Amino acid sequence: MTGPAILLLLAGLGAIAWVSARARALRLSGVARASGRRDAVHSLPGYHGWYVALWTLIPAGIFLAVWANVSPGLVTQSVLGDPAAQSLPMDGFSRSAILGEARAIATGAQAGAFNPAAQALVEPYRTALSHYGLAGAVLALVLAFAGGAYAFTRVRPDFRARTRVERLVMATLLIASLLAIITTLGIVASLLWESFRFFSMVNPIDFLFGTKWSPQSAAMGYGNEDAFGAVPLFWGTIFIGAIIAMIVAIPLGLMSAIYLTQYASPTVRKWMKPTLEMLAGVPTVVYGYFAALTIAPALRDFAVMIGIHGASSESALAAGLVMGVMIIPFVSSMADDSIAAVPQSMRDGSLAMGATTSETISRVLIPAALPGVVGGVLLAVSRAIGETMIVVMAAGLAANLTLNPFASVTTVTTQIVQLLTGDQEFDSAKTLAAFALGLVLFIVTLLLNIVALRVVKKYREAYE
Amino acid sequence: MSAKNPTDWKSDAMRKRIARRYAAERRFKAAGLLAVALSAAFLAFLLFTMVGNGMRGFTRTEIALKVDFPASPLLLDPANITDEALANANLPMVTSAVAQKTLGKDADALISPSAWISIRDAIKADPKILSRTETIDVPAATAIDLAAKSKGTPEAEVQVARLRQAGLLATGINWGFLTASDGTDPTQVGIWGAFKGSLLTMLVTLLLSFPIGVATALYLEEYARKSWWTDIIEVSINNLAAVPSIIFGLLGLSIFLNLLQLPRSAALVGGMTLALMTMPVIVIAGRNAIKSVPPSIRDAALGIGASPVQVVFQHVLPLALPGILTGTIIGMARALGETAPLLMIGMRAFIATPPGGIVDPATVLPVQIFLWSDEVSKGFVEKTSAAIIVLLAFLLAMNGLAIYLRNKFEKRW
Amino acid sequence: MTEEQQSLAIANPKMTARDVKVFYGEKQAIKGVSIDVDMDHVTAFIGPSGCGKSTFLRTLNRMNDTVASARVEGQITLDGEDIYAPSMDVVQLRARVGMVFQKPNPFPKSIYENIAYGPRIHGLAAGKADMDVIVEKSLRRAGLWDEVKDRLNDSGTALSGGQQQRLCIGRAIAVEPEVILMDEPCSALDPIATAKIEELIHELRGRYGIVIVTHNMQQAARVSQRTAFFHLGELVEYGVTSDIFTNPRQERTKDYITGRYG
Amino acid sequence: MTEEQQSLAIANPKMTARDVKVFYGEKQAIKGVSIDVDMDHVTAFIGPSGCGKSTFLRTLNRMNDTVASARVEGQITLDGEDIYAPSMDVVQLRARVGMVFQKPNPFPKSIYENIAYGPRIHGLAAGKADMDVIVEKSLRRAGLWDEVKDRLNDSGTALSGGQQQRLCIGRAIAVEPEVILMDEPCSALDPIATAKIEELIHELRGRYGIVIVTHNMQQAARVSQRTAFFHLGELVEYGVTSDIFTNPRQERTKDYITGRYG
Amino acid sequence: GCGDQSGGAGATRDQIRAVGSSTVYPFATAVAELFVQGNPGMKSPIIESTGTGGGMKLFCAGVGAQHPDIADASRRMKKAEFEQCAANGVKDIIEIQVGVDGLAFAESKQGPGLKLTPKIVYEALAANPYGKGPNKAQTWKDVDPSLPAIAISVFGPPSTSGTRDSLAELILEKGCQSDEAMKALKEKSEDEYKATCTRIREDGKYVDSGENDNLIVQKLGANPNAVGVFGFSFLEENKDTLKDVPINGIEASYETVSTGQYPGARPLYIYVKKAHMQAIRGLQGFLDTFAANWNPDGALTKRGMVAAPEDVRKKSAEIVKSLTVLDGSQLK
Ligand SMILES: Nc1ncnc2c1ncn2[C@@H]1O[C@H](COP(=O)(O)OP(=O)(O)OP(=O)(O)O)[C@@H](O)[C@H]1O
Ligand SMILES: Nc1ncnc2c1ncn2[C@@H]1O[C@H](COP(=O)(O)OP(=O)(O)OP(=O)(O)O)[C@@H](O)[C@H]1O
Ligand SMILES: [Mg+2]
Ligand SMILES: [Mg+2]
Ligand SMILES: O=P([O-])([O-])[O-]
Repeated sequence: MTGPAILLLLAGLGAIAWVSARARALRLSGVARASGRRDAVHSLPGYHGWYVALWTLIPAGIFLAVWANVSPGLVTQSVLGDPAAQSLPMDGFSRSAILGEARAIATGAQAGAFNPAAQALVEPYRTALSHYGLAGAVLALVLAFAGGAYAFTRVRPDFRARTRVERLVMATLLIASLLAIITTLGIVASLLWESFRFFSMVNPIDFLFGTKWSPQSAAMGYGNEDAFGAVPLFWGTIFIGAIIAMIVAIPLGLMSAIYLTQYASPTVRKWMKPTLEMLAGVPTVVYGYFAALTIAPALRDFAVMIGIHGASSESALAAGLVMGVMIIPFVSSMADDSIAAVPQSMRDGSLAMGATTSETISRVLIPAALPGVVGGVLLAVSRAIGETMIVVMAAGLAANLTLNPFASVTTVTTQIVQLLTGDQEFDSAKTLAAFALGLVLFIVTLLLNIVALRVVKKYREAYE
Repeated sequence: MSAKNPTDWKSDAMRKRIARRYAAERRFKAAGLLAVALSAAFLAFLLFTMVGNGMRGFTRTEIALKVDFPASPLLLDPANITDEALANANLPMVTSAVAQKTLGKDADALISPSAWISIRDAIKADPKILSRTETIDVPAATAIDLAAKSKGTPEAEVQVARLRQAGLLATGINWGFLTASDGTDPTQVGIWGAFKGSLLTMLVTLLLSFPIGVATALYLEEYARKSWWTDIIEVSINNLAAVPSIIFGLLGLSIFLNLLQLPRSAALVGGMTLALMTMPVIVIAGRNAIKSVPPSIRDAALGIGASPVQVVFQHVLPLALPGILTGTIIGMARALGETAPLLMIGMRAFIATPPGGIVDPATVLPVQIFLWSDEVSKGFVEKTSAAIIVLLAFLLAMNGLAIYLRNKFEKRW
Repeated sequence: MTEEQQSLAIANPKMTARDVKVFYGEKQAIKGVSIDVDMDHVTAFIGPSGCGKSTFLRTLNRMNDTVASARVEGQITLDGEDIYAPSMDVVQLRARVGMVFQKPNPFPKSIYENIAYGPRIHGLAAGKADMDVIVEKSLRRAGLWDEVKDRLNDSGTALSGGQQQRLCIGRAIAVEPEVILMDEPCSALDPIATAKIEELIHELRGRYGIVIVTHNMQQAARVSQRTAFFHLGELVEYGVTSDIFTNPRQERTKDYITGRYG
Repeated sequence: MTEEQQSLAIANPKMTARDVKVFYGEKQAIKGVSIDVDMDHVTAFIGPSGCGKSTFLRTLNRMNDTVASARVEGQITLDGEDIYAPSMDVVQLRARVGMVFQKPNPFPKSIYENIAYGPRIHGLAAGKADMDVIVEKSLRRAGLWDEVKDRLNDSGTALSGGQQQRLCIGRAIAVEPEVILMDEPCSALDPIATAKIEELIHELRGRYGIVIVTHNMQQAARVSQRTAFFHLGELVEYGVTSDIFTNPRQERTKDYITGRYG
Repeated sequence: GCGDQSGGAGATRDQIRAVGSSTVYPFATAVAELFVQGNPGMKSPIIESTGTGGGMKLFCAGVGAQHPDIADASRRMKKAEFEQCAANGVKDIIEIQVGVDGLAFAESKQGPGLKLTPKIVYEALAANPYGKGPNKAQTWKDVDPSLPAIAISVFGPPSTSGTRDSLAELILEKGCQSDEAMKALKEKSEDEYKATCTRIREDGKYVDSGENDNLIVQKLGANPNAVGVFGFSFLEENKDTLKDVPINGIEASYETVSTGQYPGARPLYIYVKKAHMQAIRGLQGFLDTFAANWNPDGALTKRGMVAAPEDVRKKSAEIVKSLTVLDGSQLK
């Protein structure tokens, strides 16, 4: 029996279970209700239907899922026992390629064989497949019947079917929410293990406080010491993401939020707000392209014009500027929210004292909203330091420890991409360094987030 | 305590002071307006630049090639036109010979190296032309194409002038750009493959992140009692929303590819990786939407004996749905434009066959842009910008939809 | 206090509360309150803001369960059954002890659906015809039928405040509750709507046990037969309404009634 | 109505309102109200919820300007000057006509800064010493000095509700206003705090023109000398407080005062 | 193409997969296209641009449908890589040199017209020229008096690419070896020799420019005084804005690169798993297409590749036919 057929059959069984259990519940509860006692009937008939249907479907479904993973192995075992399989080549890949082909023909996924050996195995495959398919189907159906029957016997007016069904719903929701933690753990685990290996080659102190980054030296066998000082990367990341980008994003974002919330007419606000939000929706690869080809050369020309020495067309400024623009909506929407969260009464209080709007904003609203704004800025920073494509395309790769915004610097994310996509040797400190960098980045964003959440929460509490 | 005189509001000093305060007010307001204007201007400049660069990518220059089939060295039986036969007919050579006959010795520099494909397609469409002379429009070489549409090299300009004179040159909309896939000849490439890859990837992302995100939001907002446990979940989710996307790439690489042995370069893995990124966005938007459903609705339902699950699924969720959808669209838009994590899981690849399903190798629009921006041939520059326009149009449409939904369903209780 | 309560003793109370204490986390909001509710008398809770009227009312149908920090001690029974016993199904309890809130809160659905929602989730109607009957009956009892019978498919939120509040009462009635709790049902309404609701309460008396919280002492005097005066979480005085208003035994009650504070 | 007003005619009114109408978009919230405010009498506005008390109060210092949809017709003068005239500076107006809100709304700054805020933005203090004097004087007048003099640097939000409200009154006083508008200043306060504020109002009378909105008729009776009863945007009755409470001329006033509605 | 079957029944793949060098990528994609055109019905091969080393890592991860069939490389496989392959069961590897790429030096058309030698390049770029302390040269003139006094500014491949390896090996080491002491050093201490001869200064004179050679081209246009280092094919394509910088007086041209006269010439390889030849449909055809197009007048040279010398091509064609496996002992 084929997969879809059995699923269809199960679905049918589930439907039957639902209908019959519901009908039974309907009849029984009608009787019970007639008896007059209000709490004689607990759940709606539909819930009984679901209860029985779920008992019919879930055990059988779990079995099928397991079976789908186990049976191919069993099928192959039995095919390999066939005389025709004796002539198969010994080497694993060709062998499994032939088996795979035979299987594909047997299931009809493929019309003919490239490999004559495969043709011979088609028949044994077909037999084995139908054999195990049938076995699986029978077992699944038996389980479905058993589950359904058990549940059906429990259908009584006062049986709390709704509670059971709802418990399952809750469990599903709970499991879904665990996924965030699992993902986080997955990230930590996948970073931690490789980072651990890295730190067994490179002293963490050297990594965190060294000022020289030249992984290729290490790769070329100059030794690991002195090659993995990540400070220039951290500096580049901070310089671009937390300094230049924020110098652009904070004033523009904050003032935009203030203008749009406090001054603009509703129509202007209605159109401008989403327009500005679009800045966050432009793909970063587009920003990168734009920064590299339009902004960076222009900035370099400008720098040369005003006589700045060592201006590079891959400048921290170009990347930071464009990144800052990208971040504007993050800052402005957080600022917007926090200013809006300052109670109207504060604003009224100030205005009623005879303060002008700007006095009210700068002396009452902003100070009151400051924690929220700071939280928003922290989140924006964490977004900025994690940004990859813009810096990959526009900031360059030179690990310079410089204050000159027209010079080229590099960032942690750029280096991760470079280390993992460039010429690399497996298991060298160079490759593993990418994971160590990733770990640092992860920890930093985590800390920023925890701090930001704390700040924002404190501030919310102040007004609730 | 000195008894102060009542304030004299009419005094000169006071008047001056008020004038100063109003001037400050105007400056402040102007600064706000300037900030908005600057941000908007930047967006406009970006869009303008991209569109300016990319519009040309949607057009293609063609040269009318007169092909005298009977006289050509083409060995094809009109009754038996199969792919096989066409592949063996050595069409590139024939095309080159024909072109040299009509266009002169340097014809190979004028027509695209894949010009023969146009001839092949013409034969396939109508085998009868093999018995007559037919004018077929073939794509011009990149240099000619560029020179015809904008400024090219001096030599190419000369050639273009010559061809124009002869009336052989035409520039038209390049529909192929929307229907073809990646290739090596800029006159032949298209974004359909990457577009389809993006669609499939987004489908996987949506199917995974939406239900899980909504379920998580519901659990956290409606059922979970506040405890260290929910705090951990909350911090994880907020953190995931801010984790650098490249780290999701590392995760996808080590979990989906190395551990679970899922196929490399597939939309499935891309979608799963992006789903991990999108889910927290949906959770956060979902929680906000759920929070904004007034508690009085919950009270009302609970007050007549609805169970918590009924309250949520019959009242809260339907009311929060527009907000959740808006958040979902924004999250999806971000995923659609995401590049970095996909580089890690093998989607930075030359894939000339559009994917047929989620396990087929695929690439996505932004990665295609990234790849094309690194191509040798100059013809790819405008293709890159054209692909950016397609991506931007897609994204703006999604953002627009989100804004529409938000405006339409935004409720105040 | 115990004396007064004794004097009020009701032969066959629908609900009884005995020494009920409610805590929000550390904070005690209700400090040992005992009260009886029966079908023949409307009970009014009065007292200054924050004295615990709403809190106590919400313990009567376990709406306080939804507040994570809330904890209830003491005993509350419905028909002699402890409503905080584990065997009590809170969903059924709330169907039997309905609630009307301060701010009218109709569902953003049609008027018909607003009324039909409760009967539907409790399986009280056998079919569409049955449901129609229930809806009409409930709207009639809520005194709203004539005003809305031609527009049952309009949204419940499109009604005026007073109509919405009557819709909410109708919605509560539709599941055939035994007791109806009303938390300042008229405080968001205009005088005419208020009058209508008060009238409605008069009509419902006898059929349902009714408890009403109000900050308007005149209203308490008009609609209730029993009044409980709360202050700082304590039940200061509980007695026959006319007695309380004309002849309060406690100084605090008197001060409050005469408007010295609140 | 005009008759009563005539009878009340005040020799030298601080503020006058003549036939004031207020609209929120299409909706008319105030329907032609005329009233005088002077320094010697406290004026109380009473009336059921939504009748327009707050709206009218806010037109007196143009706080309604902040509501985009609000539009005011008629004439309001301060010292004979039309406050809606283009030449009138709203910033000054609000300094001269101070306001205290229903919910105490101290700024999240220190007590000192709360008081100093107004004088600072208006440039009323020449230096730190001067400011110290203003702060002390204002806090004394608001009856708060003794309670807070040792902790002027504590946050204003850390005070109790009643103290916060007195802080807000002190804040209003600090800019030397001529009129103080109070919108239900005690409704969020406990009886003791309420009593303190009422006492304060007594003391401030004569020095400032005072208008107070209240929903508590006993309070109106206690603190005011003039009472205006609003209903549905109309000024139903306006007169000497004792007259209104003992001998209302209008049926509606009587119904309201006796608790027939509201 | 279903690659996710588990349970031991094995899986097939109907698309060829190649990974590796970004330098070989354009040629591999061109072959892929030709292969599909010549074999209608075949699905297009998947070519991934991961960089040579990244490709090797994937290539050597094992035999089977989930692993690539071909690794593209802009340098020869390293011994360590070969061993890693072997450890993962990738035993029989076929090495095919497909062509040559020139490591071109170029400047903007408006540039000063520098003329360089490996020695000059070494002295200008080395971190520690001849082991005599940090490089202090600021302008080209500081390095060689015949050159103009223009600040040294070189845009080149990043430390992580195969192209950078080639720069070190083909130019820097040669320049370095102009000093006899360095040759001696090589005998004495390989490590120290490498450090002195191939380490590039990190004070901003040499700008790591990412894998994106087009960006280098763009940047040269914007910086007329800078020199760029990248694949020869990019120079060919951008002759309108760039001009080449002769090394040892030899201009980078098709002829000079293909004959090896130009010092920056380096071989390009593909590595194929013999175990996959049977199992992956069309793999042989793909190699044949490669072989058919790597001649001097073939399609690949039109894309900017430089054909390998005649004898190399012959040998490679032979390997494609006979599928001779690589002897790991020759690798370094
Ligand atoms: N969810 C809660 N968490 C903590 N404390 C609460 C909560 N709800 C109410 N309280 C507190 O319990 C006390 C009683 O509140 P309750 O709402 O019962 O008063 P009330 O008499 O109904 O007042 P009002 O007339 O203003 O409605 C108050 O001090 C209030 O602050
Ligand atoms: N910003 C506004 N926009 C539109 N309508 C408003 C606005 N503010 C008040 N109203 C309406 O104006 C009318 C008068 O409201 P107002 O707040 O002045 O009443 P009030 O007498 O102060 O009531 P309360 O005692 O509840 O404070 C009401 O119908 C109210 O709904
Ligand atoms: Mg209450
Ligand atoms: Mg009001
Ligand atoms: O991509 P590479 O050729 O530089 O390794």
